[in-house]
Amino acid sequence: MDFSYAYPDLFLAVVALFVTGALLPLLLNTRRGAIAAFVPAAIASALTAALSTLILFSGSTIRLAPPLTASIPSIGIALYIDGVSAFFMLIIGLVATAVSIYSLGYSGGSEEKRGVRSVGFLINLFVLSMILVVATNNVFSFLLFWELMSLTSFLLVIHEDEKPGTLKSGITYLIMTHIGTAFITAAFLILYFSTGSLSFDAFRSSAGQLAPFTKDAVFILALLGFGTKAGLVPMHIWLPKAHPSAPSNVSALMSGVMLKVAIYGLVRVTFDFVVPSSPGDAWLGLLMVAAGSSSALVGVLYAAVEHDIKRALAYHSVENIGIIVLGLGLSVVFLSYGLATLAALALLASMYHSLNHAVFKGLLFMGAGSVVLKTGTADMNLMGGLAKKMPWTAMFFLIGSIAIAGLPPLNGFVSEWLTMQALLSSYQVPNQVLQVSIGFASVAFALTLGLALATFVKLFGISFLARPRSAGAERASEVPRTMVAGMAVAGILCVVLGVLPFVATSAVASAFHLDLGLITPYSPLGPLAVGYTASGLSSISSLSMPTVLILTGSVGAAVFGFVVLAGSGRKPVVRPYTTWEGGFGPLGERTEYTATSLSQPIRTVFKTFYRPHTSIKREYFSDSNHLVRKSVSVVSETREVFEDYLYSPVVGGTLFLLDKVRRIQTGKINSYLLYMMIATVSLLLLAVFQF
Amino acid sequence: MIAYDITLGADAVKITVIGILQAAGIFALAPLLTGVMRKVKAKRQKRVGASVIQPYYDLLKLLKKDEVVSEHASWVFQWTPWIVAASTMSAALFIPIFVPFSPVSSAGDILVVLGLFALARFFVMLAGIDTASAFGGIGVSREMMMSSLAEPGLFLTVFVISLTFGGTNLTSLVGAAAQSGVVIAPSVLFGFIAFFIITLAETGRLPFDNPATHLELTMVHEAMVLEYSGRGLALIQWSQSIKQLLLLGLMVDLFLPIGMPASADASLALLGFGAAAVVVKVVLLAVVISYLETRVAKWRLFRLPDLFTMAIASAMVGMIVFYL
Amino acid sequence: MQIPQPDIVALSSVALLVSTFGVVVRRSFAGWLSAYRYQSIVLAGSTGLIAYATGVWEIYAAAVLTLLVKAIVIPRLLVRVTEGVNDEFKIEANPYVSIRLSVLISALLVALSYALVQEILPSAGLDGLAAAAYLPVSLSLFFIGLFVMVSRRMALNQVVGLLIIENGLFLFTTALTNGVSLIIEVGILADILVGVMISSLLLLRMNQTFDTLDIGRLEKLKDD
Amino acid sequence: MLTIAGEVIIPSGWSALLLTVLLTPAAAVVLVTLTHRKRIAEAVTAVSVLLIVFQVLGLVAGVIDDRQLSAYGELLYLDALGALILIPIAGVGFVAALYSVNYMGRQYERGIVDDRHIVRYYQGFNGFMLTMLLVPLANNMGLMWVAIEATTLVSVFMIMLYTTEGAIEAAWKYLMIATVGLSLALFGIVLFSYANTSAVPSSSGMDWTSMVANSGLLNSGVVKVAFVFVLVGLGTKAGLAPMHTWLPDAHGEAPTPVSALLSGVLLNCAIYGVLRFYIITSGTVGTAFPGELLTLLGLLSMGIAAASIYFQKDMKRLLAYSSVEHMGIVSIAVAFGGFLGLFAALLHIINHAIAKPLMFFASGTVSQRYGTKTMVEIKGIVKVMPVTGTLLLLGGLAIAGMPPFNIFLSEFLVMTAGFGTGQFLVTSVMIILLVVVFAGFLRHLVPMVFGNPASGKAVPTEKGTGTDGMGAFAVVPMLILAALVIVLGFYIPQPLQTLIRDATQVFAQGAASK
Repeated sequence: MDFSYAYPDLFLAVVALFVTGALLPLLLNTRRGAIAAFVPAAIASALTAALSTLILFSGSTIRLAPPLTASIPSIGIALYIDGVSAFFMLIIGLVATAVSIYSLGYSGGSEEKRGVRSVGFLINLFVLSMILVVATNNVFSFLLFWELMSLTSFLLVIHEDEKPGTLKSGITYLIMTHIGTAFITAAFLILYFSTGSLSFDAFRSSAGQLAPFTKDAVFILALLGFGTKAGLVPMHIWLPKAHPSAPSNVSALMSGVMLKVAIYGLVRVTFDFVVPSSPGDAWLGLLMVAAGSSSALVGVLYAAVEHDIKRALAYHSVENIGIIVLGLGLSVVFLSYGLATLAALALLASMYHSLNHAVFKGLLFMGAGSVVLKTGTADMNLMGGLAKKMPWTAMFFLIGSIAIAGLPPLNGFVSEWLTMQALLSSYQVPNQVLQVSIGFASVAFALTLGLALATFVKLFGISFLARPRSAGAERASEVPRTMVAGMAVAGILCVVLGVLPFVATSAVASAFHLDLGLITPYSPLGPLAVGYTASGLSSISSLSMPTVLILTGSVGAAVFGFVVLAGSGRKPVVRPYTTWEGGFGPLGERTEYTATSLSQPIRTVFKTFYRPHTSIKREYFSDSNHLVRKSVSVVSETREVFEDYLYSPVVGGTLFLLDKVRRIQTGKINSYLLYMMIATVSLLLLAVFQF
Repeated sequence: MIAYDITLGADAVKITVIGILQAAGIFALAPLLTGVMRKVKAKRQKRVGASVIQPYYDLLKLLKKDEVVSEHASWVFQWTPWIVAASTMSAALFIPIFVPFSPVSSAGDILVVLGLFALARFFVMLAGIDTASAFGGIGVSREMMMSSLAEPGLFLTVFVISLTFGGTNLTSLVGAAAQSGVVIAPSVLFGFIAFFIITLAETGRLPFDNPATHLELTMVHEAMVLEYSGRGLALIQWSQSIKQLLLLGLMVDLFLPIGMPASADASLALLGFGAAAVVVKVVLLAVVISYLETRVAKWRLFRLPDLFTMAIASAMVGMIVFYL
Repeated sequence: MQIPQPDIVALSSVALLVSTFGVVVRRSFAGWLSAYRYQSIVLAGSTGLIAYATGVWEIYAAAVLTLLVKAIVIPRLLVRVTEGVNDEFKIEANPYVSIRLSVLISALLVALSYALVQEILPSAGLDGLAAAAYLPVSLSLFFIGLFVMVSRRMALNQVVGLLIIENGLFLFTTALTNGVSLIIEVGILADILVGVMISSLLLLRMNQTFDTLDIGRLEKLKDD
Repeated sequence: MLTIAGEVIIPSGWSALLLTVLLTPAAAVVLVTLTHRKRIAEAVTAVSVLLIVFQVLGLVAGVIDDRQLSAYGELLYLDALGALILIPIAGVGFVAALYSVNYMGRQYERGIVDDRHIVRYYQGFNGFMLTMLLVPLANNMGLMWVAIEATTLVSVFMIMLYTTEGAIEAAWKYLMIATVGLSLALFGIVLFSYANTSAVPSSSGMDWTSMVANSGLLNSGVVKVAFVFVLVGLGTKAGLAPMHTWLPDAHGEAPTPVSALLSGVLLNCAIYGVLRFYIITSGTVGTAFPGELLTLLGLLSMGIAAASIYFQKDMKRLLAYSSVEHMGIVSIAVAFGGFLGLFAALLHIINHAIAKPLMFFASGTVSQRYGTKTMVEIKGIVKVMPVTGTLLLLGGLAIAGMPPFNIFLSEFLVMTAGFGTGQFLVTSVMIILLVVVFAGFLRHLVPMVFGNPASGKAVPTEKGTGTDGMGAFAVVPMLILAALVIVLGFYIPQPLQTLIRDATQVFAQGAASK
């Protein structure tokens, strides 16, 4: 039964719904304002997810050219939705659904009228623009919606504009993303120069016959441009500033979805326009691998010592984007050596991780949002004990943490398993330099995983477990149902994507038309399998998540049974009692470990990277007697290496130059006239004697 | 298609049975190994020491005892022992120890095993924080550092192993190792060094951690589980010793596979002989380790990274050697 | 058409240059004005000369207009306007460029304009033109006028510089195009007249607001 | 066609409008001068601009119908290029007139100006319109020069409306620099006409039509020199660096509606003049030489503007420098050439003429409410004046080249033309400078628009209402412009496209005769 004739109308319906959601709240008052904004948004997002799924599996495509298009070449809006677009639309749709439901409670809650109106308006436009970005089919409309996305997200970031520092981070964000756009524009226009058209169709059709140099230029510019938006090191500096400043539902969207839109751009350009085909292109892939693994490492290292819960999550976005790009890079390397199956595997890993990261990072930001809303602080050192006060939030945050830490049986593990398999398969690349450097990349990758685990022990443990460290945490209570529901949607997705990998693999496979070799993406219980054949050995490394889960479950049951029997059947009494305090008598909550102290060993081990700067301030009762101290306060902070050593010199130099230039406006009319005289004479001489 | 033949082969029944027996054996013998190591240490320290089956007594006693739970602790603390036990023990299903195959190794490979261990560790750390005690905190913060450094070493070792023996499927890995007999390929050698160091760290042995201490300055793992009592403690200790057995067994099977039959379709006699050989080798290895333990003191926390770096480095060298 | 004694052309152009240098070397407003008046008269004369050479009646009209507007109206106007102005602002006490140096530079500028014209002339086939001799002169009038505006700090001096530029312009126009349509000529002259009026109005305002005509004092508007 | 003794008095058909569109503001000037009343002056001006708008629409329609209109033996002449320039003149004139009612009204209430000033203001306003309308209608380049010079005089007159020190200083600098520049321009024009007459003695020397017709035959040496003179001269009026120095002062000190006219219209008239001679020159020596000069000045303008924008303190000077930047973009686009480049250039002229007045109006309202033009002292506009604040942000983002607004559209076309013609270096430099400008605008704009109003040094006066308490006349003009800014961001109406296409054909005339 084929519905493909209805797809365009469905898509237009989605657009219409978002527009309604944007405009309705402007007409209504607070309470209903939230509903008017986010109910349409939720429906539209769900519809988007459904539609994109249909498109994915029916393998059909949509072409739309809205009437409002100018007749002059290269200007105008053209939409074309193929499998790839649909896959990313699926990501957008899923997360946006969860976030919209969440926002009903979050934005509908305590804020004043203007707040809800503008947030509702902007979020609808934001999601819509992201959907349109992945749907566009020519340069102009791509840039149009791309920047609309940046603009709306920027306005959302600075929404709480009276919080100190918000405007600054917003400005940084918009400027950085604008620089990124400049790179992207350059990349596209170079393609225009060599194809003579601004339509993506033309780019696709002439993908094969690009000159090598053009290929490299386009690729690198695109990597820089989209990397900036995706938060690749060293263009990531805006990300840990912007995401924490934004309202949490927005952070969820930005981190979960917007970064994926950037990944979409990268995928589109890499695999559609500059198709790596010869070993000469392998270094591009290696570039990506390097960028990816370093982003992963840098991101997680900063996250490890962060005590602001939202900034820590933002740094984790840097990390996960790194992992995604690492996968892409591997795929490029394999592709340029003609190892199609491996390339498919790496791409699968990368895309799978994109989907996963969207889901669990959305979930985590929503959880963090609930916590911040209830405790009134984002500083983990002031949290604690929330597992008892907000059990649902705690449970879903735990699910998210397990998922992002890459632990079985949740989705993070599966995609990281695939990434590892791709890394392990790099022995097939017939180039020792590449083999070894990918080996190094895998060290970075493994270190990343280790640190990620540690970080999430800190994130969940410090904020949700033990005793409250502040009055705010003391007073916290569970969030309204809608917010829990929003988190539940994402949480369930985490579990499903983990336990039933075929859900994702089939989507990716049909989106990219992948031939995955041993993996049978569409069979519900079929294992993920990768073959090994070298030096006379041949084997198959395979993973079947359902089996693993069943085994673990049954073993757990068996253990329980055994323990009950061995405990001679009787149910032992469980007596609550104070924690053992070493005989000191009841200890205050100040004696608990905090996020900062917990990460102290890591900070010390990696001090060459953090350049930690610790200052101790002592206060004495009297200046004469320094033996009795009133108080000792220790401030320990880590430095942003990239800002100190990369950005400030460049920016500073530029500004110095500009400052010199502008001085020509001296205020003396005589000098002005002199400029004219010089201009006239020099141009005259130019005209007379040179030409 | 080796991995599939094993499970779907004609003698599926035999294999399944043996597999289950193997798992049961692991669960049963793990405390014994702990007992043996304690005994050896005691002897080295000129003590009589408890009998080698003391751990079994301890476990049974603990299982019968009531639990005291910190009033600050949440459901995470309550669930942790079960999760730890379930994940560690199910990890045992995937690893061939006594026989060169595991019936389910096509469902989960060595990466799954590492994942399950990590899951267990994750919850242990959470439980350590959950009791709001400073000891827990100390343990967790140290464990965070160590585990995050152990991870790359471990993964890189796996990298080397899977390059040399092919893939990450444990059955075929062990099979290949057994097949190759005791060849000392340089890459394998470096892999072994790395794996040995990591195993010491993972099983909480000196110089990383002192399993026998209750002095907060030296505790790592013990500090995290300090608040556990009764069946909770029992489960955690049991899982700990199982993990220890698994790692040692894996090391033996991969790096000194003398006596291990190459594949599943060997005769029962051969399999039995192989199993016996494994037991002997593991015990010997355990003796060596506990002997070493009596020779070294616990290292300062911030000297441990040097050890981990050594592990990573040697694994790297192993990899490069393999490629070049 | 045949050319009358070209030495007249030469003489008149020399006279024009001399008068321009007069503006450069004199320090006082009165001095500039007299130099300017003298220059305008010569200008009118040479315009008449061109008119005679080309026999275009419009140029006679232009000559007459020039005489009226530039030699009589504008100087009168300026004198009238500056009656109220304090004498110290009618004297270029300390220009940005010293008088001596200014003379040298002006000489260089004259050289430059001759060079430029030389560069264009042969290619442009201007040689046949009666008034060709006036082209370098008019250019140098322009440059020197501009230089005066650049180097002096008295508002009045700048106005005079502007007027010299206009003279150069006028000469250039008449010499090069044998009299464009009279409307344009008139329009241009009217523009100049209005321009001078407005600038004198500004001078008054300036005198009231800043009570100075030293534009060295007009440096409030700048970026810092 | 009405004739007396064979002399045409009023030409027929569309061409009649050529005359009437000029007579309308002239009549307005006379009326205002005679009646000498504030209210009447406002009414008369409003009516006259309205009439002008309609007549310009008529003229545009006429041009679209039959390529060009002319009257009095081509003394008045209008082709697509001229018509394109007429549109902003009429449009901006219209909104500026509406805005003036409110703005000058407020100044009046505050006692900054009295009736005499108001009347003088409206005299100037209509005179300004007259002179600017004459520029694109004149076929005789001498006449065009007279018109442009006249615009200078009128606008000087309007800038010195307030007799503050700043106003006097700005007026003086403007007068001196502009006059010198224009005399340069006249040198060039005369040279052109000489080249024309010497090449084709029969030709009517200063008529553009004949110049472009003969452009193939002109002496290249003379034309080059002439073009340099014209470029520097009219470039001065058009605010191309390094002759732009008068511009920030004048725009900064003039009454806000006048600033809007200066930068939204006057600059276009000047650049229009440059284009006319660019066409002739390209006809004679090809596009390479004039193109390089334009690129040079264009990049210079963008660079200097970018620097000054980044460090700017004063709101209106900021906008002035941004005008310099955009004129630079236009000239670069022309230099890129090709259909796309020219299309982009012309479109950009229109877009800039829409977005810049919006900014001036918004900033004028803001500075009236906050009593300062210093940007660091202003905070939280959007809280005090939701409409104005939003529009200011919108306009600022548009000016800075952010989609989905019209400036981005034309800038994108410019870049496309640049890469399309393989001018990678120039285009890249341009893109970099655009980013700098963007950064500069943002760091000024965002803290002004958002934040807590109380935290600023300048505290706003009365609280805002539906129209931010500034009256409909303050908001409506901005809303009109804002609507255009958004719509033109992704859609170019068909008539406009046709007009611009025809205008690019005008450029082809020069190339054709080569």
